[in-house]
Amino acid sequence: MNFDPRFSGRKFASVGTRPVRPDGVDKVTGRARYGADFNMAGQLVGRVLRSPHAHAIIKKIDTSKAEKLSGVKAVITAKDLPDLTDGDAGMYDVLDNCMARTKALYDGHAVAAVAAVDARTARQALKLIEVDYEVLPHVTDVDEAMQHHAPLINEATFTEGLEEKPVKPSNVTKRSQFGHGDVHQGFGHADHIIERSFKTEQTHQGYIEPHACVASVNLDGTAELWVCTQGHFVYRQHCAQLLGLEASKLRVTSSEIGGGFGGKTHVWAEPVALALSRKAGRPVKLVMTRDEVFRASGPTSATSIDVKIGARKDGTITAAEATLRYTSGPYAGTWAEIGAMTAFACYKLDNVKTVGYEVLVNRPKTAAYRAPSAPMAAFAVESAIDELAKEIGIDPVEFRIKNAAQEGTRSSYGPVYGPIGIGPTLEAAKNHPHMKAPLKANQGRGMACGFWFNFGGQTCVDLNIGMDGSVSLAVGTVDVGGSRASLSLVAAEELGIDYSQLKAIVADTSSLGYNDMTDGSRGTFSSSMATISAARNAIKILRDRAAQMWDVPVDDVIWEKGHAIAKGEKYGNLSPLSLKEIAAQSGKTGGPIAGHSELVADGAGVSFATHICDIEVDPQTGATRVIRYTVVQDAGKAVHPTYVEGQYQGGAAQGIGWALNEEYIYGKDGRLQNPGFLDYRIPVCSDLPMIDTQILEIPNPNHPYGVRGVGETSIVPPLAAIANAVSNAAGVRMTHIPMSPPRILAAIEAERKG
Amino acid sequence: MVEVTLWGALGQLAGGRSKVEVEAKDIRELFRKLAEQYPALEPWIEKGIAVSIDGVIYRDTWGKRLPEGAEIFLLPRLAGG
Amino acid sequence: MRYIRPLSIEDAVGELAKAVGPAAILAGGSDLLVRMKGGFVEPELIVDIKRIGGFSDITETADGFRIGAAVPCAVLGEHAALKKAWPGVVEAAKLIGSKQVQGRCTITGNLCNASPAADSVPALVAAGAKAVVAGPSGKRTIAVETVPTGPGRTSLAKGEIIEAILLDKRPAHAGDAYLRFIPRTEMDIAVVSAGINLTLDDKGIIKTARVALGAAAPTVLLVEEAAEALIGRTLDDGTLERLAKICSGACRPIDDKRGTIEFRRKVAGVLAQRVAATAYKRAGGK
Amino acid sequence: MAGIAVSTTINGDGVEYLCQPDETLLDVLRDRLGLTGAKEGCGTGDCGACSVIVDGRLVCSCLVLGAEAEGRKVETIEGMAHGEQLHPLQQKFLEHAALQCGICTPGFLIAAKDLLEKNPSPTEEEIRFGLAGNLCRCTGYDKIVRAVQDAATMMKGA
Repeated sequence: MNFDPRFSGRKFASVGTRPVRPDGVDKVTGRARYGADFNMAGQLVGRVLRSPHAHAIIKKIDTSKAEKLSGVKAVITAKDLPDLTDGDAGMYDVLDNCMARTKALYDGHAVAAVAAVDARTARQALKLIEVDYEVLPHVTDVDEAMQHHAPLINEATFTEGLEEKPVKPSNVTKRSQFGHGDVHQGFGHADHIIERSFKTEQTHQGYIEPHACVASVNLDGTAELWVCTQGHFVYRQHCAQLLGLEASKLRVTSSEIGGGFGGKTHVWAEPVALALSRKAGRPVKLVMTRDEVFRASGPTSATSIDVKIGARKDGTITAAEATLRYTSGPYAGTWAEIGAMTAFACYKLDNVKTVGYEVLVNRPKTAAYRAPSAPMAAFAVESAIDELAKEIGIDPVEFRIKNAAQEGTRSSYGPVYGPIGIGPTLEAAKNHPHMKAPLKANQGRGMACGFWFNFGGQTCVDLNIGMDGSVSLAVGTVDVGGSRASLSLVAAEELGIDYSQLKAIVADTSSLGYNDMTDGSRGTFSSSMATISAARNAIKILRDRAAQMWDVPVDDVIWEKGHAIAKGEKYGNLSPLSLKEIAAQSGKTGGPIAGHSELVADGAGVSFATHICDIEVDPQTGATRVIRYTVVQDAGKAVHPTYVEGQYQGGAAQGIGWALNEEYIYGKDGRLQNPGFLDYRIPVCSDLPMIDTQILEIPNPNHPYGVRGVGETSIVPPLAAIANAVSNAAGVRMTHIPMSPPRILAAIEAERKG
Repeated sequence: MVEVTLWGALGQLAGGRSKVEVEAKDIRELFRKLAEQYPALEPWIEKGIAVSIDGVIYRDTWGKRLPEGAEIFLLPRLAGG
Repeated sequence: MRYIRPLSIEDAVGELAKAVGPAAILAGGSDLLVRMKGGFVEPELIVDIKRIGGFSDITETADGFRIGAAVPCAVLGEHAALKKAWPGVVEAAKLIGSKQVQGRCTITGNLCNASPAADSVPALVAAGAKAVVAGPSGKRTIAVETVPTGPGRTSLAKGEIIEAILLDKRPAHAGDAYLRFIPRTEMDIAVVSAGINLTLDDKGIIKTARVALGAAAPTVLLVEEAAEALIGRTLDDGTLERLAKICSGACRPIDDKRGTIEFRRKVAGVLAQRVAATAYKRAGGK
Repeated sequence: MAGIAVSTTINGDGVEYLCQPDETLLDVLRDRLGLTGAKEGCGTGDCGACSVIVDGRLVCSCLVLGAEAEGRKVETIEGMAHGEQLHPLQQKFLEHAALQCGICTPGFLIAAKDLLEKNPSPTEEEIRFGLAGNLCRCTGYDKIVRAVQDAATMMKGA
């Protein structure tokens, strides 16, 4: 159907207001059902046996004793998940990650699973499974993994993207490169050059809800899966492919999701639960423990990044270069590539070059984490930018404003930008009272910018009008942070009705067409576009029905403020028909009234943010305190401003945790030492100040309301903003994230000693 | 005829060219012709790549027309959180 | 696995003494249940001591305070007289875990868990607290620092239970304090910690001192040399500097996920100075 | 193994159940009694998502054995609203959008209820430290703290 996505600059009645979310009451009364809150009759408890070794050949698995234990209904290994991936290397990696086939590739890698009548029996059964491992040398550090003598994680890995195919295998799966101009020449024109190396440790999305699902495979080849996921349609495809099921016979229902941030974008335990259910002939509930969540799901890349930036005395950047090495776990990824694309995206550069290396290590398979790969690159670049400004003697905000990308700038990753918000966020930051607030002793202020692409993608929406005039909206993008509220606002806006007349739900995979996942900040952008389209389709029908009721030509009927209006003087005596009045007669005028939409939402506008923060450093202990934090970000159009603020604040808080304390700590044995919330230290309430937000609205020309994605960009600047603030507070440049107290104190002591 | 800019890794597969000229009216034709002219690109196109037309990124829209004189960039497909 | 809830100390001791497999004492459960969940312990017998008479009470006696083994740390903070007399002990107890954990955890459990990083232990050691131990062969009273003998190990014999912790009555011009270093503001285990208890004379000269460090060695450290450096002095800069140096030197820490050797050494000294200043002020020193 | 018979009070109602000695109160609430409002985020007392109040004390139900509830009074999120009337904290959490994914919300509400019962006029700092045992990964806590402040004001006025 023809749908014009162009920005129209209309005035809004509903969009931009802040009503209570439709799923709110369920969530404050404990009634909302998350992954682990659902049960099926006769369900078994599934549990997974995981490798205690970072790298080991699985020589033999003996499950016979476990199978004999009373109450055990199924035991599975990789044999029960045969390879049906048909040459799809990416899916094969997903399969191998779900259940190790020949080698355990990280501490926590699944090697077998059981389904039993209760948790205690399942735990006992795991202890009875005998796995014969041949332990291999392992490597967890990104730089060490690139060394020639490093243990090889996959002997068939030959680096892609090199001019000549390498003769020897290595742990580098791919090299990628972006940029334009001639950096060599550019550096020749520079009066000042900063060159630095940075490291960031691996972090986890840290969602509070562990992965959980209930799987039920029937004898007739149909199956059901209840699961917490960011994309139930994608889970359906993956599970169907890995289990050999027909996609349409696998009905996947997305539960309420207790946080994902990218970590619930691909399958982990779901194919295992389905395989257990198939073998046991009963439903199986599989819930990860927190320890399993850390050891075997999630994390983002650990990185090592070199940055070189040169500028003239007047503050014009002449060249910028970065080499980025990102871990992808034991399977190939494209994380360094994304880092290389985003690194210099905020700036207008004549000469820029970025090179990315994807590095295999014995750590869990890297998953997306909110603007994946961008925060680490921004940390390195924005730290160097700050240092360069200082060396030239220009204010860091002015320096960034002078070099900021704008409409028409060729981005460092290639395309030329349309209208963008980096300049405005910088100007807003410059004029923010925060910038002028006084600082006390041992306090420092830092700022940094961030960029994220934002996605669109496949989207399907159903809008049904009940005979009482109430409207149900069924969407297929999982609601991770309030999108049912924003989409209801959009539908109310289009239909011209009150928000309270609508109820939005997330439909299961059998009730709606395919939807991409809620990732890449696409949820509200894409689904609002489909909602607008569905509403407009419904309005066409409403007009037609009104025309029937009046017995006038449909072309004479327009839709305004929730009413059909017969246009023209000859209809002067026809009073407008409300949606409710038209709906009441729908049974007689052609049946139910609905609007449907399926589309690929393209043109997600890129997003920029600038953050300011004040940090106090205790020079005797290296302890830090966040004193004040301000987020300025372009939303295009904030549909539900409160939830937009929430995204800004949440991303900032995650970035603060990453910057200061969160990290995966591996022992010399390659085992994760802190797989719990006690020692994987995400920020607690008393760690943070209020997080101020300023929403800018620079309309996205490719969305009817000007909406851009808002979910991810807010995690990009904090690492650098805090590093710059710490540097200003303590007088030392921090190049290793997280800036934990021992690292800060060591840096201060080193500086003291000279 | 449109001029298409390839990102680093893709350029190497197209014989070291960073820009190639293709006679194509839409994304589908662009992909087909690129695969014909540069067979090494085919597996990448199969895996999925994004096309930037005048700065707007398209991922799955074969039918999107390529306006005369538009700036066309091929980009890797991205993952998000 | 068996769960019992004895009503008398005799029953509890009797059950523990005759237990065949591993047995565990349950007071607040904030360590035991975590270890059970992780599969690190599988007790055959769990003895819940919360309903034993007197175990959940704080009593003020002629000699001082008797804190029952099952008194949650939160309750310590609600006892005005105890808080006034031993603010350092109470603040240490109130630092363990979260509000939720404080509603359950006990200082006796903290002591018996024998973690080098236990928050309340350095404060109790500095305070000269004693533990009343009941066992098959009767009762004995011992200094708290003799309870932990290494990470996760105690000097308690099979069948023995600590029934209460005793704290002395306070003389005039006395004060104690406790500080720990953690990366966050709450919810962490101490990276290193210090508890100090001082009494002063009328002129503000330190008469007695006890200095204890936590997470600085396999068990809590009572640093006698640090106490000697304080006694007979006021808290002038020189004394504080010496205190820090001695405390840093006394540490025998390890590198682990929570901190480095260098960091713990340095910060032990810094904390000792800060704690001494607070304790001194609380004792009326100026 | 024979179960332990437990007789307790949950949200004002007398409840009897059988449980195993190693079952936590959280397991009992969720798996035996169908009260899934308390969530298991960690099982080790580090996240507060399973917070309940036992005899007036805020605790993590994952660190309490089911058997220990004998003769106690347990309050869970399911008992927070009275009939159709939401508790002021529930109302303010909705108005301030103090939840995004909502998984931590029941625990925060219970902890905030306990906090305001003990300290009806907390400062921002007291709220932050009072709620430090509850992890939220979505909101950055800003809107949660504001909702609690607003609820405190509302409750004082009532």
